[in-house]
Amino acid sequence: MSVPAIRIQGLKKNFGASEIIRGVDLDIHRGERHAIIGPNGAGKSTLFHLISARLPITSGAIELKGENVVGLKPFEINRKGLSRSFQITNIFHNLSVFENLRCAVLWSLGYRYSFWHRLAGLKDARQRAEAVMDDIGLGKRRDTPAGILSYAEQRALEIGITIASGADVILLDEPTAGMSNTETEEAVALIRRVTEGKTLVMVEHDMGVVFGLADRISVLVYGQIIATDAPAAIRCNAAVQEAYLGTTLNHD
Amino acid sequence: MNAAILSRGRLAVWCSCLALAFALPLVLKSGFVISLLCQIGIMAVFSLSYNMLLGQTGLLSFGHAVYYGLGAFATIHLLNAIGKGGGPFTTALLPFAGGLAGLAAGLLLGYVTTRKAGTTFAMITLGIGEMVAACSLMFPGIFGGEGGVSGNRVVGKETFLGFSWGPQVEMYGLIVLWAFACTVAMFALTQTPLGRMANAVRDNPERAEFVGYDTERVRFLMVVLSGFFAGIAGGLSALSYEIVTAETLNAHTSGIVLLIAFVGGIGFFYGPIIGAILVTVMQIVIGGMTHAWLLYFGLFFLFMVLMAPGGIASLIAVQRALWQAGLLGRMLPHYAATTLPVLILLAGLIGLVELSYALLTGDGSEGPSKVMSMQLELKTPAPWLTALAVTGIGITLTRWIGGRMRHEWNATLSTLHGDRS
Amino acid sequence: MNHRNFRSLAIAAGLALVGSSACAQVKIAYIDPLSGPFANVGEAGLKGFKEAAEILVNQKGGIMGQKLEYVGFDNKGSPQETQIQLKAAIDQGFRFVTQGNGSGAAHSLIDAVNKWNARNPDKTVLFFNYAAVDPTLTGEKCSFWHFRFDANTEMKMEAITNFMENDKKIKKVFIIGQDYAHGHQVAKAAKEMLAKKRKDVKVVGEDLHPIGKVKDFAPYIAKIKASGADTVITGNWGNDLSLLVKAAKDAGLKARFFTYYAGGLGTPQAMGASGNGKVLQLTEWHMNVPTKSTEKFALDFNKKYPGVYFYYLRVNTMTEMVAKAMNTAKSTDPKAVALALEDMRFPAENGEVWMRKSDHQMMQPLYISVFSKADGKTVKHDSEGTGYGWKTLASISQRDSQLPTACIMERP
Amino acid sequence: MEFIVISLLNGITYGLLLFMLSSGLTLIFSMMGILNFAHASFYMLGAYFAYQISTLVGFWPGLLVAPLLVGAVGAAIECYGLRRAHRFGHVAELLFTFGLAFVVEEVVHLIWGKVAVDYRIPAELDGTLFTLFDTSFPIYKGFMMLISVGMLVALYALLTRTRIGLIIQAALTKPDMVEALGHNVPRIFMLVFGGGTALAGLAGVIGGNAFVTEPGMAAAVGSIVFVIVVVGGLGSLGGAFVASLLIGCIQTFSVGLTISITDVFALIGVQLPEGSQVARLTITQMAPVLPYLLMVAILIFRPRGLMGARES
Repeated sequence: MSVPAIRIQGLKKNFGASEIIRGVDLDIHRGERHAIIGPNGAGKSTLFHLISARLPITSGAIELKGENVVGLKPFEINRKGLSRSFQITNIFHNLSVFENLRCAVLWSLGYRYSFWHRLAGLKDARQRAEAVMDDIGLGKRRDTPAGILSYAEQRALEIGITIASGADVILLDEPTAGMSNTETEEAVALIRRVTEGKTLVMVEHDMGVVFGLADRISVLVYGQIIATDAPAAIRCNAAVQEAYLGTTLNHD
Repeated sequence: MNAAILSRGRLAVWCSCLALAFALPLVLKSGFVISLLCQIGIMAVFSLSYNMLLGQTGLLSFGHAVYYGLGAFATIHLLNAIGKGGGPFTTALLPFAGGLAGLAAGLLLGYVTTRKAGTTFAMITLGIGEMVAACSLMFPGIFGGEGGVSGNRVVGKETFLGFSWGPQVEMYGLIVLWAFACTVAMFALTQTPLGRMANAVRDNPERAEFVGYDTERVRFLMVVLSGFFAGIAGGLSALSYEIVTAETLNAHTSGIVLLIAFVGGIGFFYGPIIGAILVTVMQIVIGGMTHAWLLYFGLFFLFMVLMAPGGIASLIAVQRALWQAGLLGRMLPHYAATTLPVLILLAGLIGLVELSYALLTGDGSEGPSKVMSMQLELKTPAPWLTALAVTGIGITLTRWIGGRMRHEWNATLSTLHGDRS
Repeated sequence: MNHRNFRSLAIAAGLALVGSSACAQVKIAYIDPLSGPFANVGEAGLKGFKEAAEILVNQKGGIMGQKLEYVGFDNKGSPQETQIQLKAAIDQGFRFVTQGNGSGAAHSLIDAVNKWNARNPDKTVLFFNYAAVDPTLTGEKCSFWHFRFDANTEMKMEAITNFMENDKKIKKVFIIGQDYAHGHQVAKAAKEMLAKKRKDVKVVGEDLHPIGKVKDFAPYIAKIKASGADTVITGNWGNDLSLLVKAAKDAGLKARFFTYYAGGLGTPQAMGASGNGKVLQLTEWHMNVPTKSTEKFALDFNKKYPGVYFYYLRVNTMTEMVAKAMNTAKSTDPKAVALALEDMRFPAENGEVWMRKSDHQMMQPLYISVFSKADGKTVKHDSEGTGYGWKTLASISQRDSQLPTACIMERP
Repeated sequence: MEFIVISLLNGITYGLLLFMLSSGLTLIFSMMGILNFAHASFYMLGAYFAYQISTLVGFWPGLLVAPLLVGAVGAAIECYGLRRAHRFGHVAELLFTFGLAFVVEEVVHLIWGKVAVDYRIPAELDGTLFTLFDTSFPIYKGFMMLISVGMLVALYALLTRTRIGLIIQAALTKPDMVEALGHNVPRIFMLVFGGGTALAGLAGVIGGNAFVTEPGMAAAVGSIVFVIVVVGGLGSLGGAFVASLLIGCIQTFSVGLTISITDVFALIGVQLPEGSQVARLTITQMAPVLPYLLMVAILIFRPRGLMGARES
């Protein structure tokens, strides 16, 4: 198999005296949809923060497509083709939906810090932003300030911003949290659609979503991965059952 | 030029503003008014450049005068250095040199200041501003000490297209041209990737990092560019006043530009221009009428912060939105009804303030003193009681009628937003 | 002014100047800070001018029957605002301006007046400077359109060093000043003149501190003390002076302070007892200099404006001289007035004064006085209600503070 | 030796006064996230209140009453002004205090005039405490040190021994947590703002007569207090303490150093070209700029300040 999209080795993270991530080893293959599940407080979001460099790691190694990314800044990792969403909606509140998305595509189209290009003249940026906007179903809200969108719309926009740059490794942090059933279904369809052909890593609590979407699942408990396998195998994994259901099942 | 900047409506607005600016001196011929207009033009550029930081990038700076002042000094020194070798044409281009000086200062100081955003940035700029201001008095060779550096903008005998820049009216024309060019450039900047990403950094720096942008770099570039335009404004002031003193780069100037931008409205591109007009007129005209102008000014500012944090521009924008939604008619009677009590309240308050000032700074002589063109006996209770009574009536009426207006206002606003969403 | 006076004046004016209205006025724009941190100084000056115009000119027949009036324009202490206010004054028909607070504003004004007069020769403006003391204003930057009624920094230092020349107690001098043009000029003049006049006196130290930024002068005093200086020369004014004197008293420094500006505008109040016997000032006048009528004028003034103290005698001198020049020239045209002022000798309250033609610098007698307890005799009046007043130590005639000038004047 | 001891004493006195100002500012900042621009204005108000009280009933009652009055004014401003501005975010709050500084200065002009007032040191504190190497150390400076240290001890006790103190302390390090625990109540904000401004008021009471009580006194210390807070580290009381003393000492010591920048560079073996204006500057001349230089250096090399736990 080729170089994995993400390779994590011996990753540790301490907050003061408490160890939150206690030695994680994980390979995410290219093109797979990978879900990370685990009980509350297991360190799932922290793991995302470490991969995307929102938090500095304590020790270990992280490789993105074979390249060491430890010590890089978030924007540098982003430029290497990794994009993430947030559990708590993290969008540009005063900008319109369209502007939110256009901001997300500018760097990847190579406009960098240009103050000599005219935004209105950037056809490629406009088209890409509009395409994503239609993808996430916000075409009608084009000029609405993001801050006054409904919650589900903001979540969709969050995903939109994450995928807009065309990154091939996508990290989604609880994309369906707080959504109603119908909204969740729409969100799953959306995620499936927009991550076609990309590497997706997601943290999710809704098992329906996880088992519906993921090719492989990793279970994170108390800062360690206790199992990584296909959904069906994870369902029958004793250690996982123990972690989720307590000790009602027999070990042996 | 392009369709975005020059959509038909916008083109009309821009052109009519330019035409109005050029037409003003034809109507208002007094030298004082021309000087006032020059000052407004300069402050408009300066405060627009400031708003590139505060309004567009979310950077609250207390040291923006540094760029303005350095631009001014660079211009005046260059003017003197060129001396007889120049002509009106080179003189007209000198503000650009001021801009380059502002840009250079931005490169140097921006590196230190933009490492942080938010409150820390505010404090650092304050400290750096103080440092530069203090240094300016230590190097009289560069900053001219107390007397400042003066120059003469009329170079040689020849003219450029008939202009020598000597008369203030010609200088005004030059300022209008520069101000217009800078305004167009700064507006155009808001329509570029950097300008848009500055908004993004203002709204959510973390997210901006996760779409690939180095927020520090965005802030740095905005500081540098804003320093450039502030430097041009400084250069214009150097040409207009023909003297530059250390005062141009001290904390007071930085404070004024902040006030201007905020009062005008930092959320709108044109807000600072409104602020520049309003504040300059207040400063010079009201300053000429009463010595209490600083107090009025401070109170007005506090009022704006508490009641209309979006500035004058946001008030205008709301009225426009109401008008477009056909709701303005509902509010107009209430505005009219509130005007009278507010005027009564203002009259009472101003009366009290003016009486106090007259008592404290007046000639102290027995007999009547002149307060607000009235002859009043300050030592007797009558004028004081009258002012107090008027204030009291004003407060009561304002609360009563204002309360009803607020009720209607909230109802109208919810209708407005209801329509929208 | 009472009604009868006004009527007689109106009749006199009507007789003297056929065709001119009885209400015609000679107006002088007073461009100084009237708001902001230096407003107290500006307001005190304006009151002095108004009082002087009323009592010394208008009640004595006015200028060719016209009343003299000073009108305040607030330059907020800023050189730029000064120019705006000058334009405002010119718009309102003013042809004479006066200013004094801050050499920065004075430079700005002299430049603006020169340029205005060059560009508008039919509407010239004349500038009377009553307190801006930068020597260059009557030196390299001198102008035909500018007259100074205050001794400049160098002349004042000349007077101070002349006094020191005879005071053999002085052995070691420390110079401290604010780090800006004025402080630099004081320090430079002091060093040069001391070197000439008293070779035995040693300048044991020289310090410049940023203006208005130092809260605690104790470390500076510690340094002065360590240097063993018996005399301190300082051009400081305002709080920088009060704080310096206070710190000296706290640390028990015995040295005497030669100052320019200890005498007025709040400084005596701020110094209080700590200045007693130690602070000397150089002025053209103080309350305990015997004069014909100024003592009464000052007392009336202080009574009329509680909290403001009469300080500038030169304001009176200037007002009288300007009136005299206009009366002599029989014109209120700035150029004619300027020509009449040139070389004028005038018996002022503190002695004869002379407006030198070559640089438009007025020469006047100066007094060195020391801050001491008011005793009702030699120190008859205290200063600003502190219980301490000024005791004359020496007087310097106008001839003794004259210095050559570097002025090369362009005359119209 | 003499110079060092005297300068040290002067520096510590000045530093302690600065700490009284910066501690209030730090407290307010850590609890409320507000950078109180008008902090020095409350210092000025303290001095003027104390002056007014001293003309009526003497200095000693003023020592107690004036800070309380200032605190009451501060609490009222928090209650009726800041709280409203808070709704519009931190920038609005900061601007509110910025405008407040303007208004306070003008009101002081209006009530007490534009010149310095005659606020004197009480007779019983006027004199020499001890004489060291021929330089007398005034009683009043000793008194200032006493009050500052007393206040320091009281503040320490308040922070470590009382419930509200513990909440405030928690807010210094974990503002979010305190907020989450439901302590973000307006009353605590009002108390903290009132308390912080009262500290500034106390500094004004004892600083006003040691120096000069005049309308420009707020502007004179305003920016230096901000420098202290940045150098010490935002939200760190310990840092503010160290930075206050450091800056107090820097300012007094640097005055004594007459060596020029050329000499400094010569020490490290660099020969500067003669005659340039920068090279001729002496450390003494630069004394008041040094705190700002220190701040810039700190920001470059240690952005969170000497003892700061978090970045803003």
